[in-house]
Amino acid sequence: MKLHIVNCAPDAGRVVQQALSAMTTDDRLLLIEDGVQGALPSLVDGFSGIEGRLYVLREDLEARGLMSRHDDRVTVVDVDGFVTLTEQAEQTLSWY
Amino acid sequence: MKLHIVNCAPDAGRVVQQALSAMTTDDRLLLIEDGVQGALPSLVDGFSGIEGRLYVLREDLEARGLMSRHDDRVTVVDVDGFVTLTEQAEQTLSWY
Amino acid sequence: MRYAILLMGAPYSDQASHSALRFARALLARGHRLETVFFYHDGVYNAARLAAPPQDEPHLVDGWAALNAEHGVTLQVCIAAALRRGLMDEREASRHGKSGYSVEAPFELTGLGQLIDLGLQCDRLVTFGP
Amino acid sequence: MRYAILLMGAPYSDQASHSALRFARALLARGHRLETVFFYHDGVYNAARLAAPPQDEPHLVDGWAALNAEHGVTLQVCIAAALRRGLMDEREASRHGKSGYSVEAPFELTGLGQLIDLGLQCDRLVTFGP
Amino acid sequence: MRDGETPAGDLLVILRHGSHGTSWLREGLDAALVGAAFGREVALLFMGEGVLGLLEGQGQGALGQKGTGPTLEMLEMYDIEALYVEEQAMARYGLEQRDFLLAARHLDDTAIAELVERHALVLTF
Amino acid sequence: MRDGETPAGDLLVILRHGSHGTSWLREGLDAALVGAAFGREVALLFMGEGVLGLLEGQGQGALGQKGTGPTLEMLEMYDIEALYVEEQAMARYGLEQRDFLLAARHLDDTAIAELVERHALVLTF
Repeated sequence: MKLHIVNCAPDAGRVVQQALSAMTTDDRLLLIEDGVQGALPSLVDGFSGIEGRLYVLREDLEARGLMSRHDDRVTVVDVDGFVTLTEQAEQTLSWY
Repeated sequence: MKLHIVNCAPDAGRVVQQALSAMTTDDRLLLIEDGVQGALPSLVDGFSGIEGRLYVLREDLEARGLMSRHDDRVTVVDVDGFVTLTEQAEQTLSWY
Repeated sequence: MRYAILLMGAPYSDQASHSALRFARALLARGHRLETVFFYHDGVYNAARLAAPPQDEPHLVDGWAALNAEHGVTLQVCIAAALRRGLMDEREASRHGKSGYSVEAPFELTGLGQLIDLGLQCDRLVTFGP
Repeated sequence: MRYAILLMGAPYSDQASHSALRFARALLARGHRLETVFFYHDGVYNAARLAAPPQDEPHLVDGWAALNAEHGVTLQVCIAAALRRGLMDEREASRHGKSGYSVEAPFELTGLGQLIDLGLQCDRLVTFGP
Repeated sequence: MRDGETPAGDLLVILRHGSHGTSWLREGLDAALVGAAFGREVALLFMGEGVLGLLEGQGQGALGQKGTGPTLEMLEMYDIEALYVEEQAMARYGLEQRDFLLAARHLDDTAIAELVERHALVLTF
Repeated sequence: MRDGETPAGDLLVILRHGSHGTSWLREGLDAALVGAAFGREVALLFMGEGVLGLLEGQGQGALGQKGTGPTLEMLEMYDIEALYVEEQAMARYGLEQRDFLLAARHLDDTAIAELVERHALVLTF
């Protein structure tokens, strides 16, 4: 299992699509920085197919005023949870 | 009349759409740098509505091996033509 | 006509600096006047005096300096953007109690107000972003 | 576990450097070892010794130096990426016949081979891009 | 407010990025504030991701980086009252006026092109 | 070449940018060459805009900047023979194998995920 990390907004090009196409069915995806925009209810459909394997970084949601606005289907983790996700994965790939 | 300058690939986010939405019906659009990808026949439809007002920079096409591959509906100008376009426009806006 | 250029891309990382320098030379060749190149955002890195690109690549810092020497183009670097990024001239270095400096003439550190003035007073302001 | 971080974003311009520093502190707090932070692409600008951000903003260069002092994390800067961008230590400056220098310890200039080694020898390599 | 009331101005700053991810929003706002401090008539257009920069409830970054909230609150002090936001982007992010720190006029594409047309200098960030 | 023949390797470098616009392609290729020079088994995947980096007929930049053509020609010298290209991106840009400087295996999304899976270290540029 690998952890894919996306730091780009869904609107910032085809980065999300690239990450998704490189994922196997047990890989996980973590949204950080401007990537957390993808957790908004109006944009989360862009991640359909990886339900239960989609994570978002709490600190970056909070800094952007998005903490109470994210979709329930996304799992919120803090930076310690980010470290845990990297422990559990064999490898991490970053998409920026 | 204003000259809008786009240096981003069509795939690099919503930059092209932003430029188009800020254009009036006599404004012109010049593609430079990675923006010249937009002159490819498979992508030029993204600029429908500004036929005759779409330009692309020759030097940047050439450097990328795209000189003979661009769509005929795009006008090719060299860097002197770029300067001329800025002379003719009242103002330039850059979208990056 | 009187032109100004606003450059916001880092050298080598993006084409912006190359595009801006190419455009500058073309407009000068056509007889226009280039008042100033204003460096903002990562464009300020163009002023790094210790830049040492490989010999077979264009040397951007020298390219800008040549525009100044040959055509009197002023090279204005936004001071707030520069200090954050480790770019300071001797005067700022001494003000900050640091030894050494990373920016030298003909580049000059200046405020953002200069950019607004240029934009409103020159006939054309052309922006090159990253 | 043994971690390494690859940082490719410029300080202040992108969040990458802040994210990387925050992640570094979190993994160290959980008892992992952070071998090295490797700076590549615009990440090399994190090594600019003259960086002077406003007092109420995080000082990234000092943040990296603190990781080195407190946890022995090595700070490796890709030399090819650095020289192009005006970042050189005293030794490279004298080799290039320049006065002054823009990079100092604990940052060290090194080759890209180090990055490949880190990636293959550490348990985890985490990349922070611009 | 109706569109027709918008006056012609000196400087329009277009903000296309939110807080924290990059320095663009801060650097664009700095340009706007400086323009106003120099006595220019300044307008702001929040476009694309830039609309997120208007959100209420933004905080500091994880290392204590300042957000842009305090700067936005300075706009009134500098007499920057012409604030515009791209309607289409609001819809895309599922946002409404009550989500924003400041009141801004909503513009469709045609109105955006007209706004740009009315300004002598337009800077995009 | 059939997919099933692809061996597991040490390092996969994913290239997502073309020449000239940014330094990513060059810096990614440098990482691949260094990996190979250190005796590692290296594969390259051209993805998204990166497929344009494979185009024949690329030239110098307007100020004489080197393109990446010469570097691509060095790949064989360094024994980097595992070259892959994203099929979907080729279609998007209207390109075919004969447009490319080098022969590369075409991969769909499933094959890309499998390629990534087979490598101990993946670097994205």
